[in-house]
Amino acid sequence: MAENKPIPLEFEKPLEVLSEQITRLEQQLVSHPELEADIEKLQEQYSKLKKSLYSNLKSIDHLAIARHPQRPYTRDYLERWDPNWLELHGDRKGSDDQAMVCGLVRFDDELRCLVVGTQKGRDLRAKQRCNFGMPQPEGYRKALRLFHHAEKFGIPIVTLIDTPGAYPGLEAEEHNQAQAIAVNLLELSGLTVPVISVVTGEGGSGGALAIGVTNRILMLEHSVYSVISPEGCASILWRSSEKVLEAAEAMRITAREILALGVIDGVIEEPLGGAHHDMDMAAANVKAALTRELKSLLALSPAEIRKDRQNKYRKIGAFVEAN
Amino acid sequence: MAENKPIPLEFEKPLEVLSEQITRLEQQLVSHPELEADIEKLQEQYSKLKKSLYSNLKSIDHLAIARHPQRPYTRDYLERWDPNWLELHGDRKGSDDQAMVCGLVRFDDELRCLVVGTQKGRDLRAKQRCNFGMPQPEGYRKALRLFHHAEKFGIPIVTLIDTPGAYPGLEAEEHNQAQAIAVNLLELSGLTVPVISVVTGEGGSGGALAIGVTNRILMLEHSVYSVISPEGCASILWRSSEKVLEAAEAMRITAREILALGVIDGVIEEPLGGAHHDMDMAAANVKAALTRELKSLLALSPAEIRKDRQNKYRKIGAFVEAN
Amino acid sequence: MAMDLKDWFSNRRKRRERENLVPKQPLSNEEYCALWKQCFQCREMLYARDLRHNLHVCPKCQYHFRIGAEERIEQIADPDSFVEIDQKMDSADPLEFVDTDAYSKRQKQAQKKSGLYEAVLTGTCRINGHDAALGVMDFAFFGGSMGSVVGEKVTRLIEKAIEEHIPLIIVSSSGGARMQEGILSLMQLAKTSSALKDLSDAGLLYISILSEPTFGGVTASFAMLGDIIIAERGARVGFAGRRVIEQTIRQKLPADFQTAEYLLKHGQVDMVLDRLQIKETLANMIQFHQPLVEDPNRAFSKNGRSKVGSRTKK
Amino acid sequence: MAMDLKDWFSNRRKRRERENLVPKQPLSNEEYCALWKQCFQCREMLYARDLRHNLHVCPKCQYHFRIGAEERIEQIADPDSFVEIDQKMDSADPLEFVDTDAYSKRQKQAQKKSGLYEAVLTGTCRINGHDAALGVMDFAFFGGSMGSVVGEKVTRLIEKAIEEHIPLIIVSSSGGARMQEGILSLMQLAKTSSALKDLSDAGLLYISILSEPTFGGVTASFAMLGDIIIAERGARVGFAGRRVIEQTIRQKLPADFQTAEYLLKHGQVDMVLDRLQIKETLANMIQFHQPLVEDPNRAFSKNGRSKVGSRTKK
Ligand SMILES: [Zn+2]
Ligand SMILES: [Zn+2]
Repeated sequence: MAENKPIPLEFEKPLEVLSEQITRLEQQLVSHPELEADIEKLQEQYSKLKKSLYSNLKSIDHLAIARHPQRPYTRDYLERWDPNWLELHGDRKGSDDQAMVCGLVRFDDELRCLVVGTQKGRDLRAKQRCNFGMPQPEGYRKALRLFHHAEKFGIPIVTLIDTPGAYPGLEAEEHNQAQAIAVNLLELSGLTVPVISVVTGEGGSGGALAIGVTNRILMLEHSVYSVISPEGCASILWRSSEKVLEAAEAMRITAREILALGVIDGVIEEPLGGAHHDMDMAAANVKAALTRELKSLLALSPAEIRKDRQNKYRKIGAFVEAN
Repeated sequence: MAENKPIPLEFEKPLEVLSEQITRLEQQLVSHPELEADIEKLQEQYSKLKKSLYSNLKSIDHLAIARHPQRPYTRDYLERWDPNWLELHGDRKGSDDQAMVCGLVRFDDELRCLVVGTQKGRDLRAKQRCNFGMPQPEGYRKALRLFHHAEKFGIPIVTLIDTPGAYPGLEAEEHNQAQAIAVNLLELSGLTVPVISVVTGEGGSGGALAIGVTNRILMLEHSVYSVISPEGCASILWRSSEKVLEAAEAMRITAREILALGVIDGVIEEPLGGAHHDMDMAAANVKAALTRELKSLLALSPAEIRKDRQNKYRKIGAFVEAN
Repeated sequence: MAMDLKDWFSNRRKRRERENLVPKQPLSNEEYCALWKQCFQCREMLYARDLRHNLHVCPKCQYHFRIGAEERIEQIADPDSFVEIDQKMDSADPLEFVDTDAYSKRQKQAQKKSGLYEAVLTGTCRINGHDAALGVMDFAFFGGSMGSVVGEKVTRLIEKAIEEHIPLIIVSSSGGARMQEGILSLMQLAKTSSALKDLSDAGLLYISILSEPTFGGVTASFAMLGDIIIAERGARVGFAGRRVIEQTIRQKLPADFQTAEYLLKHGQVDMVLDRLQIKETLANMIQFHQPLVEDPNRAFSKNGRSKVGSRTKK
Repeated sequence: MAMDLKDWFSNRRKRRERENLVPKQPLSNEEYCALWKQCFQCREMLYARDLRHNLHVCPKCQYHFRIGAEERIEQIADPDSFVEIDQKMDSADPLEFVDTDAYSKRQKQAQKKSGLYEAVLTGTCRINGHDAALGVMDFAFFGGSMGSVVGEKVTRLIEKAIEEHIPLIIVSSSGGARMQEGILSLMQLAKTSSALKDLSDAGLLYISILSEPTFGGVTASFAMLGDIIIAERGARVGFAGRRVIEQTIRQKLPADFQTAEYLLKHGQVDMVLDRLQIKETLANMIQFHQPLVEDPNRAFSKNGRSKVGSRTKK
């Protein structure tokens, strides 16, 4: 599938400069064949720089990639996994939150699942329609309706998480955003079908967790997951919105750090430069990971599946017991 | 409890005339003791007329009593049954429909229940707050939340029905009024606690049934229950809003007629002239009937209680099978 | 709660003739009428056999003509697979109801006019090889209103699905309750919903299809209780009718009020489908909701979860 | 999601002194301060012992002073009936978190200042003779924020309730999650909610009391999951804080936004209670939710339904 050229991020600027230099030289190559050696050298330099750049990313660079406007969203994955995926709409009670996409998906003849994922929207109109990926309470209730549907029919569940968080608005509070999230946490923990979540971009606080209480949590290499946005943390703890870098580092929001904390179960590799550099490969990587994990969970009994999920969360926490 | 003097209905006017005549004579009694005999005669006549009047009511007279502005509503019953009844509010999702009142009530040391009832509101402001007894979808969902609460804790349920119907409004349709009703029908039929409904005033169509799928249905003597309001029926079938009388008769909306059709299980006697003539007595009569029915249902197992309810509705219907 | 007939007729009139299409052609004679049908929406003259092959959807403008229960069954069930049950169940007249005419007389007229016994056909069938219980309402009989017969037939259909452990599909089309059966018609809402509770507890799939028009008691019972709810393109669906609401709120309603697209926007249905997509989608969903893994060695397929979906005939 | 401290302090200031009450009296010296306390709302000078006897509710204007966990327990539990569990569980510093100061240092300071180990006290008690598991949060410790210790203690309390088959009561008061524990603090929402699923499946009663203030992750987990939810008069409760929302929607919020009365109006709580009504109501509800009939001959009390409610000590 043809994709738009990736828009470079701030920290990718040196790469960009080099790349432009190479292009300029290449254009002169016909009239100046002697440039060939220079170009080759530059290209080598480019490859090296690229590798070292992406293997030494700061938290804030991961954050930038996770929020990249070309990052693949739930619908991008769904289209690639199963072009015939069947979307299911609505909470049945007045609302169909576009920030929460739900659908029935076949991975192969042996494996089908319900996918529930947040959706940010690509162009401005889609962004507005999707509320920039911030679900209303009704979005969480739509997800819950379909969680129960999947439970009833023994269909495994996959959730894709990429949200700044639950929407903090007047109506959202009126309609009890907190309760919508809390009920999902409780109901997800009681399901007896396998549930796996993948943080594909931003995992933003309770709004992410509301579809993230699962048997396995996977994170894409450059995705982030945190209890509050680094911006929010900086402004509360440092009382300065400029301390985002510090806050992002201090909170340990990256996939590898969270893996080290024992909270998630695996990190899915992204194409070099991030998932938006090759959506097809990103989608294939996620699908492969999901297939593997789902198949292993399907070997468990329903009661074991529930117990497995509850045990996972029961163990998370760091404390000291004095006596 | 002191009550306001009952406001006479149209068909009660002859009684009213007689009563005024008696009062006038009584005022002259001191100066004209010879009037005593006349008064006595008139009083006898009054009693006779009253009895014959209330034992020969037309459907439309019952309808008028059922809709009498002084008719006791759910809160009137609750206060009389248990001054310490504990009201529970809200659907947890943004709304607390005042047209649907829910509370925990103790009948005696042995018998407690959840009461769910529609509420019309007495004065104009209360009427508006209660939307004239017409619940929104959120009202039915509030009731459902508490039905599930009662089921969880093995608490029997009593529902009191007095509603023109579910509210036919724009927001009500947006929020899926039909679904709110349908889900209640389904969920009520699956409960394993005893559920009894009493039609205390108007039983208006699906909006009434949404809290009326119960093990026993009782109706107050002058209450009515119908699939559509007589006004609606007249305007559709007769194409004339003046044919209310005919429609009311044709649809068989009165307690005794519906008992004869085998749909309800009993008729609760009202004070002469209707429940608004003596709320205390009306409340006591309903409580006695409920206590009797609940105690007999409590002898059944949960599974039997559900089966009993489903069987009841399974049998309702009139059809012919040709072969 | 009956809906207003004027509502859906007026809507048709309102749709404007498209300028770039063939100008209207007045109908000439009966023979002509039988062969040709004019599209309500674009006014195109359509050859009746072509229209039928296109499932009574105008090939020019996609207008969905209202169809009867028999045509619907033909469109959904595999050829010759539909086996009707309770074929000759007939309305009684429990109230001996008379308005400007007797209910018993109206029933006979409705039967004669529509060629149907009652407002719903029920039975079992196969859909692309999958067994299913199928009920289809017909608006042409008494406005698709639900009386005792509709309630009883739908209930028996649900019981049949439970008994045979097959998914249930109901295509609704109704103006509401059958007023002439009074409170008995209202109680059919409870009876059918109660049967659906058993179906649900048995873990069986129920797909509800809402077709133009579905209102009142049918919407407020089985039509809104599907695990999956599909609105057919062009359907209008609601609880109260448009006119009743306008009288209540004394306000103009939005133009798309109670249309299939409105239902989707307000989260009331899972999807809106063109008529031509329905059969494939039904088969697809029935298959999706079957347990995929039949291997008895795998814990997930054998463990306490009730078997769902249909058996597929090879 | 942390709420804004300014929010609830500003609200106090906004409350106007009532004209017919005694004029303000400036505080003179420390001794005086210990004996007398000025009402935030009506500015009445209150004798500290009287105030305490009135459960820290101003007898003039009913202003509810914020109280600590120990005072709350004293108000709810029967005298000497509270038996604390997990008393000395202490925060770790899994992220070695440093902002303008180190988390480990801030913890020690919070402990010293508040006299508490952590932001919640948990244990068992009796309430008018009924056994119950009781957890009370204390806003004075780290703004009642939920980190690993709060999550673990609340989870163990829930497990205790299941084990002893007694109802659970939690009084919440929290600014949100403990940011200094990063993703671990977020996961406490899942851990506590998951334990509550087991409690619910065991058929045990859970009453959640929301006290001023309750926000963020605590609201979005156990605080909103009560079978019965009570908001204490004067409490403000929500998911996002007022200022965050105002910045998002760029609009003024209603004056009663997120107050107890607002929650009631929007169907989020079962009732709003004055502090003086809480203990009686709790006892009443625990009793109501017990099976009334203990006669083993009556089918209803013995049949498959799980036993609920508490055992009552005579
Ligand atoms: Zn056309
Ligand atoms: Zn005061």
